[in-house]
Amino acid sequence: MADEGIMREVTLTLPIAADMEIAATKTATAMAESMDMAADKVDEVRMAVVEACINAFEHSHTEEGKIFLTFAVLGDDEAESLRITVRDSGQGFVPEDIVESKIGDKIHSESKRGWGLQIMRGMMDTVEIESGKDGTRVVMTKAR
Amino acid sequence: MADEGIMREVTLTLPIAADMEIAATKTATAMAESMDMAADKVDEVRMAVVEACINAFEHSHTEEGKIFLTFAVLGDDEAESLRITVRDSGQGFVPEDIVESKIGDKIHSESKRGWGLQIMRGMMDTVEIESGKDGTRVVMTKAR
Amino acid sequence: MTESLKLEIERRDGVAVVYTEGYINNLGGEEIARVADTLIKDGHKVLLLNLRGTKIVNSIGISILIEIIEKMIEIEGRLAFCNLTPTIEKTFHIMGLAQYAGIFADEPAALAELAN
Amino acid sequence: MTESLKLEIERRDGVAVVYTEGYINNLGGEEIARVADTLIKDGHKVLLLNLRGTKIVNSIGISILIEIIEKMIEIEGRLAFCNLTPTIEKTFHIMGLAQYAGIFADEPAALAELAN
Ligand SMILES: Nc1ncnc2c1ncn2[C@@H]1O[C@H](COP(=O)(O)OP(=O)(O)O)[C@@H](O)[C@H]1O
Ligand SMILES: Nc1ncnc2c1ncn2[C@@H]1O[C@H](COP(=O)(O)OP(=O)(O)O)[C@@H](O)[C@H]1O
Repeated sequence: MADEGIMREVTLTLPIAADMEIAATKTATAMAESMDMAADKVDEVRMAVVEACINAFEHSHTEEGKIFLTFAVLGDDEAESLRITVRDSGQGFVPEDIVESKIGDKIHSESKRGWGLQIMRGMMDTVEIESGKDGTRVVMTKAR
Repeated sequence: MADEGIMREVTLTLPIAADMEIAATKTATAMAESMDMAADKVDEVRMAVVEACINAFEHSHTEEGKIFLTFAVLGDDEAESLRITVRDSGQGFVPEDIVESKIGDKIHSESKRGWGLQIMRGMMDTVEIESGKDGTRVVMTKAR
Repeated sequence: MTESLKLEIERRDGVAVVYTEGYINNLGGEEIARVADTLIKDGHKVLLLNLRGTKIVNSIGISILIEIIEKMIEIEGRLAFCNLTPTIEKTFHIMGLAQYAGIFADEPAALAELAN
Repeated sequence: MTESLKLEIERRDGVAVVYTEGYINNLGGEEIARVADTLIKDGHKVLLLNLRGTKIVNSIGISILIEIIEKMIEIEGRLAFCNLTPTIEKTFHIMGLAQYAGIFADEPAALAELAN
């Protein structure tokens, strides 16, 4: 990744409000289509973006009331991958402490939740999370 | 307008690159649809956004290599209008100096161009331009 | 918001089919769970969710559908899905829903298996 | 880029019909002008641009179409458009293209007027 240049980069700031993740999926779609990503892959990108946004909306408790996204087309001569960063300045969390969810444990248990990170990892090629007291940054990539 | 509150606001930064205005139309669409604007009106908003973006891309000669958009849903209890701001930090121009284009003058003349501002005014309810040596800010609104 | 979910219900060959149109987020998931509840109370034991009009979901919405699976286990009924986009199907596999609910390409395939 | 314009040409009742699909930006406008040029050189005097596959245009792309109007005036030919979205039609009216080119709802309406 480090060798690849940023061919173009779009940033988006979203307010924490119902369904605002849809605006993020639209930008993701425009960027992915601009690099001719196949439709099924674009759809997976959208799903990952939704999950990253709703996590930041719901769990960050950021006082800014908004979250920050960056969409970068990476490549040298040709677009090679899309890198999406979703950042909040909220309370952060320890990603290593999050245990994998299993459907068998969820049935008849109080909380059915806890799928977002797994879905993001399933949809994207790479998902990296930096989180601390200044907030959380999720960096996800998917090759064209 | 001054009395109306901002219900939600999204900002988008676009690089100056081919077809990046399409990303702006996607955000515009998401915001307009989030306030239940009628499809035909949303389409007019898209057209105005395209024109404002390509003007900033082509004429601003900004050294930053990017332009800045803000999409604000205005209203108190209910969404009333969409306000879109397209800003560049380029060389600016004097809007009053721009004369209205007429098709009859364009035929058999060298330049056929000069329609963007007229189209923006035709598509939106209000279009205001502030321009100077620090750049240009186009503020357009359309009621739901 | 245009992102709200629309539901339609039809009864076919003893199967209650629920058609969804729109985003299955938390509100959408709750709406589906409510409808499923009513159908179960009405004595339906076989539910088919046809997601043909749903192109986007989120994990909160889908988590809520696990409640329907629980109820189906209790009444020894069956829950099935059809017309999933590839991404929604992948999501169901990641979440393991596919272990507790039938996933079919389309409605004829689902009814062939579920109806009696 | 997926925003590129696709063109298809058909001859119907002495009218050369050009179908567009995609964004008419500067490149798209130039592409159309090039095709129109070739058709004019081939002796066609009546051109119909069917924009059924175009949902978005920009003023740079449409400005280039004014060149086709110029050529049509020179050869005493006719240029017409059909299947415009309401916004594209509005754009054509703002630009005054409607004064020099026929605008028709659909292809049958256009051909009824143009063909002979
Ligand atoms: N942006 C974030 N800020 C703070 N905590 C987060 C963030 N994203 C995820 N988390 C933590 O990780 C947990 C797991 O997230 P996820 O897998 O998406 O499931 P869910 O959102 O359903 O709990 C969350 O419950 C939360 O504690
Ligand atoms: N963002 C901008 N920065 C500098 N000049 C601008 C900007 N927008 C418009 N202009 C000036 O206004 C003129 C008219 O713009 P417009 O009506 O959109 O037509 P066109 O872009 O085809 O020239 C431009 O030619 C340019 O001189």
